[in-house]
Amino acid sequence: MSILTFIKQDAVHLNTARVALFLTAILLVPVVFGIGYYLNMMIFIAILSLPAMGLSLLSGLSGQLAISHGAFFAIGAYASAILSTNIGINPVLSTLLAQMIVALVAAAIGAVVLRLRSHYLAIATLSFAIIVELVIKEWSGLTGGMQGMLNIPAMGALGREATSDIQYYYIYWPITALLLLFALNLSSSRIGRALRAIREGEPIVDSLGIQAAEYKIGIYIISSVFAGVGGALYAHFVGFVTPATGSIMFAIEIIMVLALGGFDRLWGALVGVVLITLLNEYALGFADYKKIILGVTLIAVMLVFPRGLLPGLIDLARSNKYGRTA
Amino acid sequence: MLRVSALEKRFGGLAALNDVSFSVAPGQIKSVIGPNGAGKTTLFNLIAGTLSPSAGDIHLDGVSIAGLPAAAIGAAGVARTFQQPRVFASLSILENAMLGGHRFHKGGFLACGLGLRHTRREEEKLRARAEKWLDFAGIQSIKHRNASELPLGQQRYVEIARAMATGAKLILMDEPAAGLDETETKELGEMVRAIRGTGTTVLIIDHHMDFIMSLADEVLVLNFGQWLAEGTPSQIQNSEIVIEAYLGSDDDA
Amino acid sequence: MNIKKLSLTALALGASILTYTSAFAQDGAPIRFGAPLILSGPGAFAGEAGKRTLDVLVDTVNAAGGINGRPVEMIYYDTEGKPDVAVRVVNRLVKSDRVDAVLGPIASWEAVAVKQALDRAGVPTLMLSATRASVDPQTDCMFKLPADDAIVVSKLYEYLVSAGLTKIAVISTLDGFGDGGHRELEEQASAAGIEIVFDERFSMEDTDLAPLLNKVKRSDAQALINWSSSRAPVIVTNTVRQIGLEIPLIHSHAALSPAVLKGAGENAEGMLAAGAKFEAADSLPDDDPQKAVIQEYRASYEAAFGEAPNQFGAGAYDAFKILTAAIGQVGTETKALCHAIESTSNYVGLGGIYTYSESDHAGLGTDSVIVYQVRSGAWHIVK
Amino acid sequence: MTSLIVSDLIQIVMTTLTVGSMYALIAVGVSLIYSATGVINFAQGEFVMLSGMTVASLYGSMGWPLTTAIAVALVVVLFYAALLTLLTSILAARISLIGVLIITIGASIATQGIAARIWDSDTHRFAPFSGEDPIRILDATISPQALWIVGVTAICIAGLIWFMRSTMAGKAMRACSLDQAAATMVGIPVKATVLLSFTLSGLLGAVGGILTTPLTTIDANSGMLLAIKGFTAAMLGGMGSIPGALFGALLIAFVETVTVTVGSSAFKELPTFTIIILVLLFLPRGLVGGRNEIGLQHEDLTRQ
Repeated sequence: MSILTFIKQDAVHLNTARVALFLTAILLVPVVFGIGYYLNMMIFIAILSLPAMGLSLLSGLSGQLAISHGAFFAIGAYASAILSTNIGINPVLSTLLAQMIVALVAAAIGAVVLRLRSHYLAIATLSFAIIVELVIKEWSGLTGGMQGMLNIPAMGALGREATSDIQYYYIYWPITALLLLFALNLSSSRIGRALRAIREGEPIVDSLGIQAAEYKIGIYIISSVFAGVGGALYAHFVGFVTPATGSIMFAIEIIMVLALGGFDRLWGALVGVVLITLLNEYALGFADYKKIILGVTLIAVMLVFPRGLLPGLIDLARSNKYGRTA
Repeated sequence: MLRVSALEKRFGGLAALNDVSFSVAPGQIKSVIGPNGAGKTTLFNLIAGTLSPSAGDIHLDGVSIAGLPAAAIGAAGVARTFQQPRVFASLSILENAMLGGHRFHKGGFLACGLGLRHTRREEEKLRARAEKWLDFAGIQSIKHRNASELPLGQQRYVEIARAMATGAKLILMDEPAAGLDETETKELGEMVRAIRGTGTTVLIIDHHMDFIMSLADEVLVLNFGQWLAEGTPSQIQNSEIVIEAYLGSDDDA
Repeated sequence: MNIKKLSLTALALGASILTYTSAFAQDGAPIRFGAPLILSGPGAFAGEAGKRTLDVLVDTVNAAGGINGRPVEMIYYDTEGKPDVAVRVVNRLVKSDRVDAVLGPIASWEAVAVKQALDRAGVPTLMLSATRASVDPQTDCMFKLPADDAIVVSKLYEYLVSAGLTKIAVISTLDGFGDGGHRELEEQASAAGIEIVFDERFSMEDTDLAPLLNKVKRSDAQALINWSSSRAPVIVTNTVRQIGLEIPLIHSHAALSPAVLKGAGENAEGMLAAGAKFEAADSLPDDDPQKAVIQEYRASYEAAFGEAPNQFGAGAYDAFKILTAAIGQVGTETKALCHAIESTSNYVGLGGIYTYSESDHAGLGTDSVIVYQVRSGAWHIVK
Repeated sequence: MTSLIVSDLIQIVMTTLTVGSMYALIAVGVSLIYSATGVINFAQGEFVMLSGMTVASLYGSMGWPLTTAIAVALVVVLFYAALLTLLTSILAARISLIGVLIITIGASIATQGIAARIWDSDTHRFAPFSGEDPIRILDATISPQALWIVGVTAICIAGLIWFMRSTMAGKAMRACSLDQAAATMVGIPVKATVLLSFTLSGLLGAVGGILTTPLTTIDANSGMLLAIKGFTAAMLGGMGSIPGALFGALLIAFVETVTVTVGSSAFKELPTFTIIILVLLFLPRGLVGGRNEIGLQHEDLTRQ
């Protein structure tokens, strides 16, 4: 039995192999291209991929859309910032502790709003996000109000902290890759299967003795924690957080990322983040044009590839291939 | 094994089901018949937990299951097939059947995401279990096809494999022969007997009299939400009350 | 005149070439400045004026042969009025464009956010934001230009006490600018003999302020201070008129712009604001050293762009002048440059007369701030 | 003392009506489009922005007559409504609901950028129709423009309700909103109906922009926040129901006004959004009762 067939047999092996290959390539990039500003961009891609992957898990598996991922990004960022800045917990630990807070909030909110679906769920999660933003703005004793929090400790532990982009690059990308692997595994496991089934009919799933509601809350929590980890990594990288960090516009931007990359593809989320980051970076100084480009791109992608760019291009490649052989 | 006592379901002021009591012995095929609106599907929904009863009780192996959530009743060993086959259209047939065995395994979100070894072993077991019942239902050869690609008749077998994979003690089948031709109905009868052969109890609703009469061990007749008659097929066929009820309604023959 | 200027330039050029060739081979390499400015969104008028001003200044300097023979290159990025974007573009200026100095940002909430990144990178920075927080706590090489909330508040309180208006209502926006002003208004009140009888925050996105201002109307305040920037002063002014609130309306220095006058129209009549002398150069006494400088800038800006400049362009102007003067003295080596900027003394600028020191990176005193009132559609000096 | 309380109440009522009318013009528009297409139109606020900016520049800055400026603004908005119909309903015939939602987001963002290029990013305003001097009722005051807003909104919405109930086209719209497939079968031109609903809701938005800009000001980026307010109001009342949208809008305006009056401006939106979550949970069809129960239709946003 060759390695390839061994890998093919098991989804976990296949996912691991793909992610390992991807991570290796990513880690080799600085070796080949050296140190440069692009590292900064790549770090943002690693960070923003997390909320995008989180939302992709939710929308891809359960077919639902939440506008709360910006809020959980903010909760992760603020919680870790407060724990590390005010209490002095080290950033690695505070990042982890922050996720417990995110998970608790997500569980509480999920238990309440996940009975809703479709536009109603979207609006309910939007309302929650607006409330979070207000609380952050108003609870200035804790969050620094509109001014936000400054001088958040850099990521690090044991007396060593990351100071340069290259260090962040080598810390953050493995984290993103591991979470990508987690998401891929989850999606190809029996839990992913159950969620895809719930998407088609909750009563049938219930009739099989599966607690559909629990699964929905579970995936909502996991998906929110992805956003929360992204927030914490963001806070310890840029060193400040403000109420704009996880605003409604940010949540909408994540949805646009998925629109570009495909709602049911985890890899697509990465592609979407890369596209948005490049656009942000190269349309710098032309915010009005950036808006025009972004808006027109979204419309064009949706019209040409309704399932998103990545799935669309894959379909296109397939049809061409079959076209040639036929 | 199933005992339904004085069961009642009201929607607003209307009683869809009123004071219905009966029981099903283990390993039996029991059929529920009655004109449209007799409350047959309501009865199934109550047993399966999709609806909760207004009054009365339902016992499964001596344990009351009335009013429990559907998932808990599913876990207690009641599975069902639906009037319109309801398969998970975007999943493969194998995956549909694997969902039947889903509840036996414990691997949670974290274990599955981490791809822990035991979750992968579970997955193997799940697959083996699913394949066994696909084999039983005779659709093993097409297991990789998408469930949505199948004709209605075959979707019924996917539902059966899925229900059997849950390890159910009792299967509720709501008009499984609807839309089937004669040969197919015959095959389905064989399948139902095979299910009984595994020791599973079957409660079945259907309109095809020939089909039911040749298949059922016992028949329960409902009319306007009321218990009308109960007995062996031949007793029922000769019951004047039943004949009258059926003649009185012009929907069914 | 021309020949004289030319020969002077040549002389300076020659001198600089000498100094540089003798020191290090930096000759002719461009000096790069980064300008992270708000160029889109509701505050775009501020960044736009800054950019126009800097463009002209750069052209002038380069036409004259650059600074010590080195041409100046200006790199602009749009901060979009968002702190996270501001940090991203500042990182890019520092890490990718490797600028020698930064001029900006303008919005207070951007300035506060980029402080850490700039301080880490050790790039000399001249902040164009009005909030005290941009240089407080002080860092090694960060200076600010516009008059800040601390001195504006103290000037306003001085005026209010002299006018007998000691019971005031304060409204401020929920953002970095509102935060800074709100803090100063609270801290300085009791010492100045002012009682704040009403104090509430509101959101910049809020377009309906009638319920808030109705509450002010019911309070026994003798004057209303509105500490907000961008479009909020316009909405406040219009609403004050619409609900018939008749106590004096006083704005922060952020309201001192033609855009606010235009947006508020006739509703602006009678309102007050405190800030730099920039908006009323013509009514300044002739012995005011700033008068000529301001008049000249205003005239040339209006000639070039067909509209009146604003204080944000003026801030950029002063920053550029102070920075290039310092570079002219010591070149672009960071430490020396910071020291040179810190030694700026009595520079007569558009925004005031600047004197930085080791303990003061804000550079202005209350004497550079005046109180204005709008009369027949224009800002006039009250005090 | 009593007069103070009475004028407080008058003030609250007047502000609620004014702000509620602004929200209602957007909410009813959102609701109309939702009925016709099943999609929440994120670009709804752009109707308001485009009309407000057009009138502000033509009438406010360039000194054209008000009526001409309004006419031009209406033409601009009608053109925009047709464009949105094309993008969301004609070209995007086989796209998932979320895809169409994204198209409306894309349209909104692009419109903001284009508007900022055509005009600028500054705040704009033009003089109120009947001057700036407030009208006094006891101690309460109200801007004459507020009367314009409330009056014209009332006429527009009453007219719309009449149109929906009494004309063939209106009945066709209602039929479409109930069941598009069935409407097609009985020969109702669905695409034309969709265009009609975009047109009507565009006109409502335009009226909103023209009426409210003198009070609230407008800038190129105002649209999206207005849209969010609008569809929250529509959802609160019950999606797809015109009286519902009106009621939701007034309720939000009332809650906001009371919150600011007795509490603090900083918390203006907190009660509103808490109420929304509660209403969605306990009265899924909205307070007045909209077309869809949760999940009855459009269960899966990503399905095509």
